[in-house]
Amino acid sequence: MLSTNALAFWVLAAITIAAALAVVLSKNIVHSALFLILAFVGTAGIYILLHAEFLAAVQVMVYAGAVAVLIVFAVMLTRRGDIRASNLYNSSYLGAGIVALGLFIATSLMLGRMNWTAGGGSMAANNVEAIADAILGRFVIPFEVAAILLLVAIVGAIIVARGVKEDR
Amino acid sequence: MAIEGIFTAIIEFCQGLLAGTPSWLQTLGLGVLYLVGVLAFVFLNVLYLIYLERKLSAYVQERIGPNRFGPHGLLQSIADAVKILGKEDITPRGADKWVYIIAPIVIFIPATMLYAVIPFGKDLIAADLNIGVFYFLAVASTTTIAILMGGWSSNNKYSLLGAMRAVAQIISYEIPLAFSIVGVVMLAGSLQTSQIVAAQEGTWNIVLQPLAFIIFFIAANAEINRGPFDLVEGEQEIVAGPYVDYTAMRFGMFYLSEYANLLSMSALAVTLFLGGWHGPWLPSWLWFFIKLYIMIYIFMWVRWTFPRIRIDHLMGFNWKVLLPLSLANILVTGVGIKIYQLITIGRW
Amino acid sequence: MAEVKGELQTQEFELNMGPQHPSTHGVYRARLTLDGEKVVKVENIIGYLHRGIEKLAEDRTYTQFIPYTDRLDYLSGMLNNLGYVQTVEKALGIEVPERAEYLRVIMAELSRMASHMVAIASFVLDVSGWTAWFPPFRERERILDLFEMTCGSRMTVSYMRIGGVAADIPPEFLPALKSLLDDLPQFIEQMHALISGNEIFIGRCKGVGKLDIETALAYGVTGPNLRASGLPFDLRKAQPYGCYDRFEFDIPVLTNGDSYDRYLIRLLEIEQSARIIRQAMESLPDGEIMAKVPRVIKLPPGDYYHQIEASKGILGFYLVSDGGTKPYRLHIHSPSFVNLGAIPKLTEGSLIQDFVVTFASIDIVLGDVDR
Amino acid sequence: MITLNHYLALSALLFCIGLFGALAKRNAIAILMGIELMLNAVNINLVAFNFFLDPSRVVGQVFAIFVVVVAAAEVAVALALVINIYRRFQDSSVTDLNWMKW
Amino acid sequence: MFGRGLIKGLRTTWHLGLGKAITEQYPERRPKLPPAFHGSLSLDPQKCNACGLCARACPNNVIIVDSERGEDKKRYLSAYTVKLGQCLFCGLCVESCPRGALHWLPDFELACYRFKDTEHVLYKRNPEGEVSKGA
Repeated sequence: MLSTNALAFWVLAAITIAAALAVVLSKNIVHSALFLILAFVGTAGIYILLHAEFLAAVQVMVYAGAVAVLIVFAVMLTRRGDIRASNLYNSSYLGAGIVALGLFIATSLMLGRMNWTAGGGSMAANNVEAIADAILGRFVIPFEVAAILLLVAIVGAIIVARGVKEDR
Repeated sequence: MAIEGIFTAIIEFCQGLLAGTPSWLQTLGLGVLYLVGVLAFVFLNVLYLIYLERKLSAYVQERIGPNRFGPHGLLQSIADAVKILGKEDITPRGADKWVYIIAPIVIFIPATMLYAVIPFGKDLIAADLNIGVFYFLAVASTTTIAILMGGWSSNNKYSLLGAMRAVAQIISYEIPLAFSIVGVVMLAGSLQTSQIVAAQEGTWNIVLQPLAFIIFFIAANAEINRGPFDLVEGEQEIVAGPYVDYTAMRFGMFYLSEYANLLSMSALAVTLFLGGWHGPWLPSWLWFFIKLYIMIYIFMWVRWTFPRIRIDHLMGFNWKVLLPLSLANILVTGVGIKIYQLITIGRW
Repeated sequence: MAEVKGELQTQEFELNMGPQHPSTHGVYRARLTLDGEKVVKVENIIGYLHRGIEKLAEDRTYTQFIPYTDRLDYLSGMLNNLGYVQTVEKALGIEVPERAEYLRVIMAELSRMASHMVAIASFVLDVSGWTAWFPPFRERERILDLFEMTCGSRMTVSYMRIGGVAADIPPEFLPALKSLLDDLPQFIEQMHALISGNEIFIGRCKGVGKLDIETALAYGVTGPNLRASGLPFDLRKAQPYGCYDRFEFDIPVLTNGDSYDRYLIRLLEIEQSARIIRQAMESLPDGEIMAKVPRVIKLPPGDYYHQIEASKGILGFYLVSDGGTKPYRLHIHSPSFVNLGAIPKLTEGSLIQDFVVTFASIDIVLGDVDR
Repeated sequence: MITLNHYLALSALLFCIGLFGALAKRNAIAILMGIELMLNAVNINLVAFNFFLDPSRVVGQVFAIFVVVVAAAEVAVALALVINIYRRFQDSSVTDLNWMKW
Repeated sequence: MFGRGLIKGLRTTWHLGLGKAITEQYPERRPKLPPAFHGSLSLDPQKCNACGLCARACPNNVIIVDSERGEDKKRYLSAYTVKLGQCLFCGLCVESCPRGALHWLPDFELACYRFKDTEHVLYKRNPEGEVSKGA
């Protein structure tokens, strides 16, 4: 008899993996992006199983927007060709497959041998406050750095995308 | 009061029926109950929202509005629903078939999930999540994807334009929407909707956060593609935007989801700013409904008064006006809370 | 390597707007080349409403052609009637009775008001001001009621006759007209409150589709569109026909030449038309409504041209006669057709939404364009 | 009973799929998607470790949030680069981007 | 600026919303049509002498006047048909009638299912020679 938790885990894991595979294997870039959303939603579900509701909401919110933008770009930039064959493999896909498979086998082997020791304690029921305390307390400097990183990234992205105007 | 607890009694009754069964069955049973309840609520309300919208627009425009089917045309929406079910279901050639078919279903998923965190009355909340408001925003943001799916898969230039607009508009306006809520969250000290409502027992947040309410209202209008911000449909420019090629029930699903979003957004506004279910004399859920419909009325009133905004003004207004204002609001709220604390308890 | 441009560029694509589109005012079609939301190129495609009216004229007697002129610019049937019958009268040298002249002026100005109201209403509708559509149409309905009680039809009036008008006004006409004119300020007030003062509307229209005088003249744009660009040119003043020289009125002029001014000038012209009608109403003489006209009208051989200020600009009729009972050739210089020519020039480089706004502000009627 | 290893295995699988996508795809946007998948796998790892090994503190979740932030920044910059590439080559395929030989 | 126009607009729509509807409920409330309304044509066969002026005045050849010569060598009307499907409702025929036999009826509900029903026979003489009024 499966517990509710275990059932949810297996369902979500299956959805996530299947969606991720579809992202990689789909030949249509827009389909890939749509499956990516499914993978993200599955991941968000896994976060909820791990009592990280806040992170799950962040995941959905940020990635829904991000992926939507990705799709827009995908559509815009592949308008010229056939959308049904817009997401093809490059010449080194065989090598890539071997590398990925090898990495997976290696990690699985290692995982089987690991013996984790739990640190004890239990998770607070309302961990939103704990996250807030952590971000604005212990991790305030990384938080600010991340903010600056975002700002720099936005400015950089705008400059790169628009291009610097030549002197007239 | 007996009417007060009518819905909680129903839920308790259903829970009693499920008592003794395995836990997963209880979860599933309650989930199904939630889904049935929400769907019934959404469909009933939406049918009458459509009627209400048509009637209100008619009154504003010195017309009579639907009045043929049923007394005062009260059954008009049902007739329309039957009609739309009987229409030919068209899938355009060249459309991305699966995406095209799934899009109207996908748009309904967030529309129904949103109601989980709305406290409809005292103890009348499906899932009192600790991230309530944030959950609402996160789920609401996925509507973009469904619109984008519909717009792209129809393989129509008008719908593609509409889908692009949807992405630009909804993603941009999410930011001031979220930031306007931050003030409320700071006052309540929690993201939990039930606690936000509890914090408004004395004064409603609209009094404490008038600017946030205005920003919220504008951004919400843009989020649900209504009123002066209905660029996604943009009937005069891009005909019906992403819905151009949809017919029959698929179009009906989009149409319903628009009103479902209006309903949920108004419910959120009531929860956050209008004191939720608080109110004297009447049962709490009735108060919630009264406020909900006042809010919806304002949304409709605005829609039938204003012309559509231009796309570059839309973006400029968001980034240059709403966003700084909402940030300023957060700052003022923070300073205000600290000053209040200084006055009342004598320390920061 | 492709050239790097300063602006962000994406693939351009063609969008076919019309003939079935909510804001192409009939069956106009534009082939737009778009770069995202930006309009790069506009191509007018017309002809979807071509009925061959000019050719039909060659098979109709001069009187029989009057009903067809209603169907040119079907929003201002009276003005088309007037232009045509005055052309024939000019060719024959017929003196029209006083009362008929005054009735013609009243009807023509009412027609101009009705046409402008439709222009305003559809313009407002094209910026999605659903509610503001109703006041103009409400008032227009009353004008059409006036037409209906006089000549039996609302839009295709066929009221003017060669040498006069078809019917005298019924007794209830003048009181109804007076109450209509008295309610006009309220209507204009409502429009200002609903839409002209609305910030969103101003943002949509101010500076959109700017037309300067030189371009307007180069394209031959006339009527309110020209006056909105700053040139006070109105045939009723510049080259008075009928009995327009007896009335006192102003030519409203605005200077910006953008869509907002083109909207506003129509409201101002409605006011001026009301002024003319009031004067004509007060000094309406009694008497005949038809001049003595031969039963069979034959024009002496030659060619005749007459133009009037229609609601959308200069409406000209060019008649060639071979001496028979039917025109040898009739050419209609229609304002909508000429004004439409300026659309690509005005809209290239603007947004798709601006295209709709500019197109609506130019105010064309496809029946007038395609003839 | 679902243990930490289950989550880690899931995460590893997701990571490898993402890696394969990032390595084997021709389209720059598809590569971006692969990278997003990998980052997600990492996040699952972080949250799972947090939940099973040190639940009293939320360091893993906080770290995951930082990862999301960085991912967002990365997407913005990467898309800008893709636009620039597209503008130059009228194509978003990375296989042609070989003008920088050393 | 700053939303004053917006608020003014909201106020206007509020007042409009409280006002009375100006539209009419058509089948229940019949429109009051003026007597001059150009609806359908009607003919007074007693006055008509089948001169055919109306048919000639018509721009679209809508009117067909059939006449016969009687024993007294006078022309009289045998049938009068109006192809309303092509009618412009301009009224030139009514004006052209020297005897006032033709006039308008304010009947505007002329929609019919078949195209041939748009041909209105205003008068048809029975073979027996009796005078009867057509549709």
